[in-house]
Amino acid sequence: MDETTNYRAQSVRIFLALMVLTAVTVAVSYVNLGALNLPVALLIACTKAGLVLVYFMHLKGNLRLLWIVAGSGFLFLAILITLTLSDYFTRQAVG
Amino acid sequence: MSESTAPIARPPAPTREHYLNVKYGIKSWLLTVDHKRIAILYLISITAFFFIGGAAAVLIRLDLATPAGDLVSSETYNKLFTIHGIIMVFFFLIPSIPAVLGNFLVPIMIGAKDLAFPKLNLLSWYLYMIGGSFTLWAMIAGGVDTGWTFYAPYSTTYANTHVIATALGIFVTGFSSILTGLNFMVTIHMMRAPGMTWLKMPLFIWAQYATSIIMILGTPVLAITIVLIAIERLLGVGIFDPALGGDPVLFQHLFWFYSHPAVYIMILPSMGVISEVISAFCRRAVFGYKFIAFSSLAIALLGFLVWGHHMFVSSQSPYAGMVFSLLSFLIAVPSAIKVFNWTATLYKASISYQTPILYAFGFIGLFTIGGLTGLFLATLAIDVHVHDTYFVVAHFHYIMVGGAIMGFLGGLHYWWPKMVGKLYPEAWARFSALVIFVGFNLTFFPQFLLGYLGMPRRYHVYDPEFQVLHVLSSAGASILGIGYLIPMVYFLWSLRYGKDAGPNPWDAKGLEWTIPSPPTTFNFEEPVTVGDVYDYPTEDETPPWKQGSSEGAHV
Amino acid sequence: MSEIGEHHGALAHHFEDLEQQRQSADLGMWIFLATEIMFFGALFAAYAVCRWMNPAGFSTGTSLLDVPLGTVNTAVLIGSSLTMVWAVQAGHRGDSRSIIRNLVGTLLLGSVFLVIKALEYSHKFHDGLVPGSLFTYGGEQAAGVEMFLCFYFVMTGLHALHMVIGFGLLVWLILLARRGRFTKEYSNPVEGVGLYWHFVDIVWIFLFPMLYLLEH
Amino acid sequence: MFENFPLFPDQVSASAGKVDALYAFLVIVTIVFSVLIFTAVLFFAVRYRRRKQGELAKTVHSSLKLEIVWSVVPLILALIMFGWGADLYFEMWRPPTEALDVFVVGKQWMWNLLHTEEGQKELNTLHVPLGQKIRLTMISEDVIHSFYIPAARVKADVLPGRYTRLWFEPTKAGEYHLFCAEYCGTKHSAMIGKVIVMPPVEYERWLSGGAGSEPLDVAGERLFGQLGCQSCHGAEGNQRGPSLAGVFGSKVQLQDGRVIVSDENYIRESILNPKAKIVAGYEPLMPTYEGQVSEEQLIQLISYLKTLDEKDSN
Repeated sequence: MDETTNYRAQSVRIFLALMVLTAVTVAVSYVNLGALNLPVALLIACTKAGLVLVYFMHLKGNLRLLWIVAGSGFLFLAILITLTLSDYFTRQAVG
Repeated sequence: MSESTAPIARPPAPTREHYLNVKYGIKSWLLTVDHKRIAILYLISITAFFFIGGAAAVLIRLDLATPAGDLVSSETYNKLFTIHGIIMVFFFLIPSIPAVLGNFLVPIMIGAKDLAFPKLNLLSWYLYMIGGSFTLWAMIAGGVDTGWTFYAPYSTTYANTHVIATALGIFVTGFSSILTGLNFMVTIHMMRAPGMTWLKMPLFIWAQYATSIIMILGTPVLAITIVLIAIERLLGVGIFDPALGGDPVLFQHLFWFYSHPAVYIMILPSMGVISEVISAFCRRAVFGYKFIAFSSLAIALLGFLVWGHHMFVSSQSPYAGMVFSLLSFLIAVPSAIKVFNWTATLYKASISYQTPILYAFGFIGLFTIGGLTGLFLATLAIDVHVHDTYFVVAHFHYIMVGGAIMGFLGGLHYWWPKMVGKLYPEAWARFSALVIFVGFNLTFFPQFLLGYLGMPRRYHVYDPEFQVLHVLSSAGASILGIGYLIPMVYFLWSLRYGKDAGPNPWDAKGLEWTIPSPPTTFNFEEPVTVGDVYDYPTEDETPPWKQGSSEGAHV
Repeated sequence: MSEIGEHHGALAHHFEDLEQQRQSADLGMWIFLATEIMFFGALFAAYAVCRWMNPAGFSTGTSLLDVPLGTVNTAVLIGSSLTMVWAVQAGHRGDSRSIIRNLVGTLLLGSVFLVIKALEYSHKFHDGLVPGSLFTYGGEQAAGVEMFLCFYFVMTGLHALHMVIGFGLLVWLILLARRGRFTKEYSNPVEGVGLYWHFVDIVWIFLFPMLYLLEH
Repeated sequence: MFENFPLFPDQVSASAGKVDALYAFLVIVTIVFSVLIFTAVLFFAVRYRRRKQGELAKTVHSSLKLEIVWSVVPLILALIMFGWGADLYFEMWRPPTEALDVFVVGKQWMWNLLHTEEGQKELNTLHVPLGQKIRLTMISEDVIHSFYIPAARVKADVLPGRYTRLWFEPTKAGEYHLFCAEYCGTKHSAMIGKVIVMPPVEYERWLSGGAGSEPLDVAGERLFGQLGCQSCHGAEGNQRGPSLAGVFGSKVQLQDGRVIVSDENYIRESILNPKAKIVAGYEPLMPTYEGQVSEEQLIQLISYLKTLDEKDSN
């Protein structure tokens, strides 16, 4: 039974980590960091998502192909957001 | 030209059980999970949509024969070019090769019994038909006049036609495309026959794989864009309405993020077909297999970085425009590599002239012109002049009609014997290929001149000085229209009267030619043995410098 | 969402062996999740651009949201992810009783999430903070606030719709588990729905800070 | 049908010649590569046709060198085209310092053109003097249109809610097409007009013969008074609003710390939605004028504000 208990123990540890990170992100949002609020919130959200992906969805030790599929989803989303915002950011610069 | 080697007609085999005659009746077709039957269902439905879209095109060209545009009213003209665009893009070009030839051949060419998720495959066809019926209902109930691009704020606040119904139709059909892409990807990854490594896969499979990447990652963004259009029309929220703080250019970003990769969904499968057809009728492996395979992937991935070249004059910032222009030029390189490799395959080949290879020659020529004129549109300074003119119309028709449809027809002729077990009439097929080639060029080449003269697209009434070129184009369109009707006639004719095609009428290599045609329901009776890909025996020629005195330099 | 083999146990006819079928189902679900990433991602992209263009309107809109309720909801959803992990582990062991117990746990936590969500929505409807004709927000930056609320309702609504679909899948799994369909070798559906549920949790992990916590 | 049948557009602007030169380069590249591919395909097809049944193809080994050559050559050509095109684009895009200002208001299916000096208002026709740079500041009242003069090789979308700019320098007198190039509804094809380039003398005569309308900035000044703007923004007002002396083109520090250049778009947005960008040190008191001022009146106000330079701020 030890094999399942260490699975279960690991999942509880990850669960607690996610709870702590949720508390952190809420707490940090009350502190006015100005332009830093967004990056911090995004960073915490990405770590939480990473934990869920790697441990809860057991990407860990799984096919390298699944890492690529998950990665490409987020990569192409990043392409959409960055290239679109690149238009909006540089549009103001030239007035 | 030497006499063509007509394949020897085989005596009619005793009625062998295969996927077509294993079961009969409507239920056996409407509830089938056999990828081959679903391919036939798709073939029938996309042909129907093709002729609806084609009819709209013929009406447009007839109306444009006169500057005053007096065949139809302006509203009807706008609805005609919109429905022509929507049906041709979403209901013919995107599904045509993946859903028909891909569904039929992907499992067979990699030695699998069926796709990974047969039930999802049937669901994909039903979604396509539901989406299609929404769009057709919207067309009949009054049509939509926003153009297939649905630009805001016209489509969100000013158009009073059936925008939401059509948008719902496209939304549902998008999921059909996603499911097909998902099915192909999992099948190609997981269900290849033992021994078939990635570099032993036919190039058609590489092309389908690259297309699936785009279907998977691009289509959901179109779905959301359409949802936002519907929300804006229903709730009047200002996402794309500048008066309420939104930006119409945001719609263009989201729309083109999908719609440019979508044009690679349309052309990549045709490139796969052309690679197969050229290697079969040259009796030789394609020159530079790895380069063609990886250029398909390069096109699929780079295709997501270039959408801004549709928006150079739309108040997009010039810096972003410059980035998109550079990336658009980079994506021209893989296409160039493909064309050069196909041409190099013909060198010292043993070419037999049958209809598929004629379509392949047509494809290479017209895709070259289409691709090179794309460079004009990627060049910032020239796009300012030719954007939204007939130059653009000519460019994308050279790629879509000259490329994608030529590839589809070439593939259909090449695999028709395998799909239905009958041979099409060779003479008629060559004649129609010629008519299509001539009609196509007469229709769209004058439009390049019209474009640089500055004739804007989507104009119902135009200036008399453009009339001569329009009349040429309209004449070409009627020839092209007839050219497309002929194949449908003789394909149907061949079902009944065509000579029986044996398992390998073209003596081609590939797993699909090792099984009887039409194939049995589970494709392979005995376990599949995978050799090298395109392992055509070729004659080793002693190179001239080694020949010494024995016989003259043998070129 | 893989094949339920009709004859000789769980193996679908067109697969070589159970392992190939399991891996195919896994890969199929992951690719489907990639499409979902782009599906929600496009909304996040539109939200990012609209927020960049209307900073004032969107921060006023954010202040209308109830952060404590959102935090509780996040905790509840992460909890449901935990019980889902246990259900999938039970699936690997083929222990039907434990599968059912954990699935029911996931279902309960999920419904707590939706109840809280319904609570928030009713507050908004009651206060007239709903985009479109019912919008009766009198304060300044009305256009920006309405656009923010439109994004709020579309993104959380789409997320809630995915939760409801998840409920359907969970009930379907519970029925299969009761009929003892899942054995040590075959528990693909549990794994598939598990991946889907965790994905829906990840969407909320991004939704919560982006909608509730920026400059409120 | 055959009397006027051009195959190449006129060249009316300085940049038209340069665009045509780049176009010629691309056409040559296209012809070269198309002819290369066409002849190669036809020659191989005939030369290596299968003469007898079952004839085998010769073994040809793939060559990495060849593949690299026909990857690098197209890449180099592509980069040349990109560089030339981008350079010319920026040259055509960078607004000229001194130019004749004309405002364009696009509306579903017509063009209103407002000349700054004499306040001439034209419908679907634009009279411009030869050899003088013309700068068009454009806005739409409904959907996206696109102001397109093929002979000048210039085109720019005309957006609702935001000014976009276009400039060209006519170098040949005559009458030229004006088209709307972005689909804008039923009569999109009727939203056309004429650009008439006249020698400067003739232009002056046309200008003075105008229907006695007042220059834009004079109308703007009158409107500035009528709407009571000077009560907050005027020198002797209560200073609740920032002084507008020399506002156009100046750098403005905003409340949230951003520094922006005040151009037409900023002024227009501050009139219609004042709370979007509040100047540092001022309260968001200004009421919105959305719906009270038409696009034309906005243009008049902006023209007036452009004339307010440093010293006199009445």
